[in-house]
Amino acid sequence: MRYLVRRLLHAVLVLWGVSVLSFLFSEMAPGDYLAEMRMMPQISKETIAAQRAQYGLDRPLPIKYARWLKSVARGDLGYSFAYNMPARKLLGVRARNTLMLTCTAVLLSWLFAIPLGVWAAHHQRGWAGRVFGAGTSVLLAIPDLLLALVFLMVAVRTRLLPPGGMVSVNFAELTPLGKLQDLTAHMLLPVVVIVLGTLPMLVRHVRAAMLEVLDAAFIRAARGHGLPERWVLFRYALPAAANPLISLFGFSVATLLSASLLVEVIMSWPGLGPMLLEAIFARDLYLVIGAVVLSTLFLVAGNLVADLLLYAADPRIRTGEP
Amino acid sequence: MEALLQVRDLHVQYNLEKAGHVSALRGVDFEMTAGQSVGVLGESGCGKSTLATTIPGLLPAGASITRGSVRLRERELVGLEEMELRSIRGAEVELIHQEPALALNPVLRIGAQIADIVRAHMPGDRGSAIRQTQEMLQRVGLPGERFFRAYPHQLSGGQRQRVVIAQALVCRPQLVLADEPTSSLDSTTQSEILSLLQTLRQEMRVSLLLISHDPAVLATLCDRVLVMYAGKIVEQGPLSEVYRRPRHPYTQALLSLVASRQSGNGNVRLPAIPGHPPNLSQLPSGCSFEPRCAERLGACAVREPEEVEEGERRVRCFKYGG
Amino acid sequence: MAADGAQVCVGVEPLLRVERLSKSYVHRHPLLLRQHPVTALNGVDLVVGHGCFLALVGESGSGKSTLARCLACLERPWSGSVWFHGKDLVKLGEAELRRTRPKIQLIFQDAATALNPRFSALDLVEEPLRIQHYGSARARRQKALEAMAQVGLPPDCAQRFPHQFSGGQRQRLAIARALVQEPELLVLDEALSGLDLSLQAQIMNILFELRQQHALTYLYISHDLGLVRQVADEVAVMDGGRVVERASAAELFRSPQQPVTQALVRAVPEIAGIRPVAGSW
Amino acid sequence: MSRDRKMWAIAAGLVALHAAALFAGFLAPYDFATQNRSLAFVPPPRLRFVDNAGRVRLRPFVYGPRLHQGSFTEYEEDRSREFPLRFFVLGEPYKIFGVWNARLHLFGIDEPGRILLMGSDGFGRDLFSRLLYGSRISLFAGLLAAVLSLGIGLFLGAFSGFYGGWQDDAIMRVSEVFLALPWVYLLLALRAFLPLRLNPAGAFFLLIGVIGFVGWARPARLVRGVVLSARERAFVLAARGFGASGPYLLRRHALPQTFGILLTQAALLVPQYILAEVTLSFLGLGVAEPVPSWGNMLAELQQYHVLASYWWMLLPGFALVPVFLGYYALANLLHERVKFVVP
Repeated sequence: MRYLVRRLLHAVLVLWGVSVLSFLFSEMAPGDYLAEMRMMPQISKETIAAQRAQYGLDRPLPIKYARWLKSVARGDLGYSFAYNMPARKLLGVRARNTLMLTCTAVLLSWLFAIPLGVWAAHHQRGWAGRVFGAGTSVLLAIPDLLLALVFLMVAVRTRLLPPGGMVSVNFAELTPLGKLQDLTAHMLLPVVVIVLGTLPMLVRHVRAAMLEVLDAAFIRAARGHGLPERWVLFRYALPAAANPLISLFGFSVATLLSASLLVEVIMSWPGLGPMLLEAIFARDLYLVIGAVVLSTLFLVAGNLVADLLLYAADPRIRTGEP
Repeated sequence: MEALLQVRDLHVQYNLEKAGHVSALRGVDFEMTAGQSVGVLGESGCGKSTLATTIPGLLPAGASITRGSVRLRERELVGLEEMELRSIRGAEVELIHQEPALALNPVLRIGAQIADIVRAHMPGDRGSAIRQTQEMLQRVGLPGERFFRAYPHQLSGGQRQRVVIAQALVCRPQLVLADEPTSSLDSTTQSEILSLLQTLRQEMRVSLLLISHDPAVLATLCDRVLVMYAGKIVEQGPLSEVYRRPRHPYTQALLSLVASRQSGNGNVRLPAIPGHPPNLSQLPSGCSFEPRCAERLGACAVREPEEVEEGERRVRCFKYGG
Repeated sequence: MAADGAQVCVGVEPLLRVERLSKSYVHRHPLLLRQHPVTALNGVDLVVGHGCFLALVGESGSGKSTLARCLACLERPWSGSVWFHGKDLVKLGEAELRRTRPKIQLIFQDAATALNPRFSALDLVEEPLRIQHYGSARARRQKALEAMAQVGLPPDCAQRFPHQFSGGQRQRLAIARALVQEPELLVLDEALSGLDLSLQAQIMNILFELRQQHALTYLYISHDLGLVRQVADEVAVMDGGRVVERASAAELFRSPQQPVTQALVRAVPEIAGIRPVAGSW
Repeated sequence: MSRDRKMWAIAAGLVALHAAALFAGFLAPYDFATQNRSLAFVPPPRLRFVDNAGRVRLRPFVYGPRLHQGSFTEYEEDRSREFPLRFFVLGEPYKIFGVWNARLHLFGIDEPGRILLMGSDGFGRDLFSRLLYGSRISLFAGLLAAVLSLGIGLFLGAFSGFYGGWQDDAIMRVSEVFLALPWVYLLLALRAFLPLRLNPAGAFFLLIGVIGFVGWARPARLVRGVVLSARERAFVLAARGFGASGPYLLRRHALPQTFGILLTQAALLVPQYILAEVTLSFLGLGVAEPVPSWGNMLAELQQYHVLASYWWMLLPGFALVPVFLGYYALANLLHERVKFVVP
């Protein structure tokens, strides 16, 4: 258990670090929310100064940071100037939508990556293995930005799938089943793009991990004991490869989150991505920080899940001795 | 005593990517009867490990048997189907590797890694497999539940080697091949493991092929000895006779080295063998030991000597005909 | 060298004197405060005479390697002192320590990791001279080739890289590299245990010749009493971070006192009834 | 060795790509900014060899675009006049490396026709020319950002790996914070705190700074790992035994070990950083109009009508694929070579 407590502590520390980092960067920013207003001649200096005081923008950094922490504790996650409401209301819905996308994408990409990776490792030498390798490297070379645009263009021109957005206009009137179908139809395109964007990298790492384990001495020994190949692959090789694979899980969550931001913007999926972009253009300081910290929360949560899986899968960690 | 293992004119070649073909075994002939313990004496690069991995058909990818036969109880192993070989490995023939630490799967409990072998080769349910495993662990000196449920990283080098021995003997194979089983261990642990091997071998009437570069290790366990040099057996016979009156100059040199070590007359020049070990990719046309031999004759540089048989002893040297 | 090596090691003026040397490692968990120290050296006293071949034996974990690194000034002990030419190496400042390190050279067990794979053989042997700013480039080259010849490495292999040498040759290269700095004490940490018997013998003979020519002193560390019995003048036995027994090689085998020594002696595999053949080597 | 030859072939291919970017002025028929409102959203022309009368022409030619009857967006071929393709023609002036003036272009057609190999955008600008000029921004932003990232990574990684102690902990904690952020979020956050409207040169160097600063954590940890393992290796210990000083050990033994990793990382980071610039410009946070970058050229695709009917606007996106293929292939070969060199 000590290991998990340590990892939890580490996660909280990192989250705190990210929030400090964001505030430090925000302090460096020359312009701020009121920058546009200043340019407009008809607004007097006094009103701008009053606005600054009201939003607390004129206070020194530590105070601003302390007030932000208080609002996080209260659950507001900071205050949005543009929408004039606590950030939580805005970010909550968006975060859920992003999670919907990324969780399905993580699940699907790992569901495909493990069997494909194991198969590729097993057929390493055959022509099928080489063809598969070439396929993944081409797919790897197509950035998810391009993938999203191509798929969207196909959807728009063929009208097979809804061209972006999360729900169709008449979503409210649909039956629960109808709602689900509509939502899935809308989710299909972004999820496929995100999965195709990260799958090749994952498969390649799974294959590499499997290959490394497959020529380990204890696999030769297992074959030397006459164990059936099925056992050697799934009872000896895969569990031993679990450790490197699980530590890869955290990394895959990071790449998926990054890919989802871009796909959300392109396919106008109302997630954290578009919200962050909007906040940036509006220079809505606390909304930007809220979105960034939330994205880190997801990644850190992903890493914690990885640590949990690692603790369960690898006895060397469970029993503490190195 | 009926014959157990017959090896006839065995040739094995490694094809290395750059260095072309290297012949590790260049015509090896020897036999073993049931219950016998044979030692293979040779220095690194003489092909002794290749011999150990060739018999159960566990040659690495780059190696292949180019000629000769290996018969276990009148059954030809060379060219046997992988499925049939698998049924033999673990049940009839077992190979103990050099590095005990690497031969065990780090994420599986010790008990499971032994019970798997029992279930792979013997009828009966899990319960009987576990009983046999615990009984075997008892015999190798690792009694009780603690060791059964332990993981490899929780055991010392000596204990891990005992587990590997338990794995080898649990299905009562007819022949156990041990490739330098104790070279990576402490000297005190080494003598414990060797005596364990000796007692278990006699109790379970298992034939042993023990491979080592140290004549003293073979002396404690083996009835017969094969001396290997540059991929061939240069001398073989009953161990006590060969050690007392070695015939081949290489055997004489090796044994006199050990003898001077045991006499302990302190800091005087050691009877080292001049020259360098043979380079298997560029072997001389004549006898491979000729460049380092103090008693070389004219014929030695021309062609390889044939094996001359006399009673239970054989030697491959022009001093005795051939 | 006297037949009975015993008084050579102690009687004559000692080259190195170790007094109550102790050191323990602390496994520091990054976040957890609980540390469980592992004592490696527990008050070691040892004297190494000039030109003596002292063997230090003990089971793994008895602190032999730690002692070797402390003597070669690669690790600082916690307490105790190491007297060398009237100076206590433990108390020396880093700069002065760097000047005395060449005098005590450590030869590692696995020569493959002790040689930088990107350096050619000549670069490897020349490197210490370059670090110690010894003479001109040509003089350095000459001295390096000389040292390589002394350990039986022909000049034509000067440009080859470590992975192109065999295990035995790599160990010779490591010895040549130590030799080129004209050390006084060579600490060999299991330097021969990985090699075949005939290679061990060849390198041991090289060490004998070097000992005669350069009056070198050896501290050979090993867990293999069989090899040590034949070559060492004296043997010191270590257990639990302390020297528990010391005697000449012959005497130690005749009547081992401490239980750990008895176990080590018993562990040496013997071949009954074998006599050296009057070979002409 | 065949692997080495393959590696040099790929490297040569990449250098050619970058050279094309540098000589964009010569290769591109038109300047990236010249607009022609009457030729908005013109599809790429068909290169023809057979003219109306069925005669085969040696020199390929194109027909000019003409608005379809009654529509303001559909174009068809105006077969009345043929525009043969000419090579090494004098066209709009441009500067080579921003210094020498020149007017020579690789190819072009006679006025008033305009050769729009990849069609034109909303302002009637030639997409092929913009693609070549845009590659200057995208390719070199990626390259320079990678150099910056690797520089910081090498320095911090080597320092914390070799000297350890509290500096090591401090640098590693900070790098963990950087790694805890999904890189696009970190990229946007960093960019958000910097001025939005910038002149092109300012935007270019700001991009390099932001992208380079985002990615230093991973190379730093890799370098630290190599330096740490090198420090423990026996040959470093042995060198200390000859009286070598810390900096000497770092320079002669520890750092050379990192070159392999740095090369592989470079070949992996450059494409990722090119994508970072493209993403930022696509989202409107990178290089702004009228200066072209592969990112902002694709930005127009966010409008529905462009997606629905002007498929050739997507072509600049495909320019990324050969670049990525080249860099990833190079990275694989380098990785294998590194594994091989250090036994």
